[in-house]
Amino acid sequence: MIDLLTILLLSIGLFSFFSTTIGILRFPDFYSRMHAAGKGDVFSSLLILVGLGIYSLHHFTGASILVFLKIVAISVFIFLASPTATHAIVDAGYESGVKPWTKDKQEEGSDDLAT
Amino acid sequence: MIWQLDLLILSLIVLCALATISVKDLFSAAIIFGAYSFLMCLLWTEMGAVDVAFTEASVGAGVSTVLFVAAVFRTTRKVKDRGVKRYWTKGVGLLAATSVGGVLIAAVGDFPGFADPLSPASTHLSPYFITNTLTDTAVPNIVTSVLADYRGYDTMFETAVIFAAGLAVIAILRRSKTGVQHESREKVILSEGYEDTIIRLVARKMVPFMQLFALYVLAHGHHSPGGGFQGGVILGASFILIAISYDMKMLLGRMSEKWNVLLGNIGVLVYAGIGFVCLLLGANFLDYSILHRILPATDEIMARSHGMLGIETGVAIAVSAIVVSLYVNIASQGKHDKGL
Amino acid sequence: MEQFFLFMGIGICVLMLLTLYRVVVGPTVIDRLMGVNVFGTKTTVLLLIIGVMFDRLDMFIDISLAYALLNFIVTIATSRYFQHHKTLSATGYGYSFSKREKSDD
Amino acid sequence: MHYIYTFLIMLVFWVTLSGKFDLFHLTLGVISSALVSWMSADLFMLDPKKKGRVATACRFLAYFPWLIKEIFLSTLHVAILALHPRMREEIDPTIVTFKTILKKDIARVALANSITLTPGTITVRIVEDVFYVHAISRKAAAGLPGEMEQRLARVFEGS
Repeated sequence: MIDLLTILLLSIGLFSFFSTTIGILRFPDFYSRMHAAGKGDVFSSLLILVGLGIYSLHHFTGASILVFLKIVAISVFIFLASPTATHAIVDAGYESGVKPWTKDKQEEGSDDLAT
Repeated sequence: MIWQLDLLILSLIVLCALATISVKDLFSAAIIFGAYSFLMCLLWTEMGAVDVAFTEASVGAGVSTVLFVAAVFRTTRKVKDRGVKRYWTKGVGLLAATSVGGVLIAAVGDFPGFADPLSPASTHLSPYFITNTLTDTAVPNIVTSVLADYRGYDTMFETAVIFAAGLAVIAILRRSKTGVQHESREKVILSEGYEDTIIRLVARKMVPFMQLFALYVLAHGHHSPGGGFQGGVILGASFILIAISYDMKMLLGRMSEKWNVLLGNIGVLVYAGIGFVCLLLGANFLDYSILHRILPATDEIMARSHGMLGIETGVAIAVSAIVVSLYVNIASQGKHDKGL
Repeated sequence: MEQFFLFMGIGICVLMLLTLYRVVVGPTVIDRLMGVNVFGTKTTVLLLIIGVMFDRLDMFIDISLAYALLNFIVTIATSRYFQHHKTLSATGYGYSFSKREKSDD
Repeated sequence: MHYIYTFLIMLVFWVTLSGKFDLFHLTLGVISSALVSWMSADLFMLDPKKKGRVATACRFLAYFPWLIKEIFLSTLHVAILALHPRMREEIDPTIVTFKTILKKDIARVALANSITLTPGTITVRIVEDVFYVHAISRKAAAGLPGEMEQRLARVFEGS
């Protein structure tokens, strides 16, 4: 039962990581890539962490409960830190003058930033 | 050792290393080098060297990337290799590098295999530590007891080296207001950053937890990976986070330059002082078992354990003070006014 | 179950290999920074998965926590660089897309 | 007062981390927590006189499940966009600004991070009470600040 739940959570997490990575590779400009990087990572790492925490409750002892609590601490930390880091990177991009990709002027997209 | 993961991580590391040396922009190189350190930590973990991985995670991936960025922040991002245009110079360099590399690769063949039970290290030294550490010192983590007890001299001088490095950076970079103002060759133009509410608030709430975690790593080095170096670096990193999210004044208001240098001294002195106390009580230098005479309610074995905790504390104090002072001096060019 | 965790680890490694494209190729330095941030998160998770594989989760969890903390510090520090320099390219200390006049004098 | 609060929170965190309940390690924990609260209690709680922290924390915990649901939706949204074969026609990024009604810094930060975590929007920066938000499509931009601000106003500024 616990095994099944773990496999389910971890698989969803891996799929979500996968879509995040595809998003990072495919989106046209820096800001929309940040959408993929910032959001997908939080959710998928939360899923995987919770899955591993549940798996660690397999042998139900005091030590495993503490491991579970530590995993919860890491999740809370990621929950706080990841959006802040996302904001910091986006703000750095905004400050240094990255132009957002827009539909009507596609020729001014991210491709000319490479030069 | 899981060979599939080993292979993947190794190829990632090689790609990162190639990217680091080929990119022209020093800031990018620092960032990619950070990724390289992340992966290196992963590789150590995957090979089972947990303490080394912890050190790599805290020193390599964390603080050294911040220090690189601070150095690039104050100097320049351009690579200057316009001096070398003569091809024979490059040719001689290539020849030297390949021949040394070839000799090294040839020497690899004489190494014992990974985790070979018949190699000299595994037949003489390791079994002694594995069988005797717990009965000698009551410390379950063998790495900690080897570092802090069996070869305590070595660790003491490592701490002294870190202290000397900090002193060297202060001596080179620190400039008082009255002294001669040297401008760097390429004048760096900085504009004022704005005050970021989000980063400030999150960093403010996070710093105490980070500091407690650092102290936990220090105190539980006997039972889990970690110890003085790692705890000290994380403690120093928490102070650096204050300086980054607020400004240099905030950091210097909490930890003034005088206290900082003093704490670096105190850390090394705590280490050496425990050694001298052992000497005064009539044992060898850094032989903690004699400390049971002055510590209450301990026998000789527990005295070794507590002695290790004492010197780890010294290491942590010294390392955190030096890390903070490295950051402060590099990020402000020794002027202690503005940082990242 | 052991096989499944191995599969997970390999999967995350392959995804890191894909993310490495953004770290190495860019195109801009901010993309590299984002790539490294994603690397950090993935590594935090991967460390825990390796911990489960070795059956010593209590040991690896400390490293993972330290990792998450320091990844945060690195990202904040690196992005603060741009608050003062306001330039993406490495071609000197003045060039930026819109603020050339402001910062280059 | 804020020293005592910080000390207690740190002690709970220590016990979670440590997992050893003998006298020696608990003493170390008490020493470390006292040290940390001496070093950074003023950072942790800027205003020592403020009342009603516990109530706010409880209300914030009640806000969490809703946020998790939003994050799930947002990941789904990003996944669909990323795997969409004609992705460049689906997205239409803009940067929008709006004024917030929230007064306290912590409420603004919670709103900013919630915006970052919810579908299609990332907070770029906060200047005074104006939020700059990058939205990935017009539809996502239209929904700002929306329900989230109301909920956060209830959490942080309700009685």
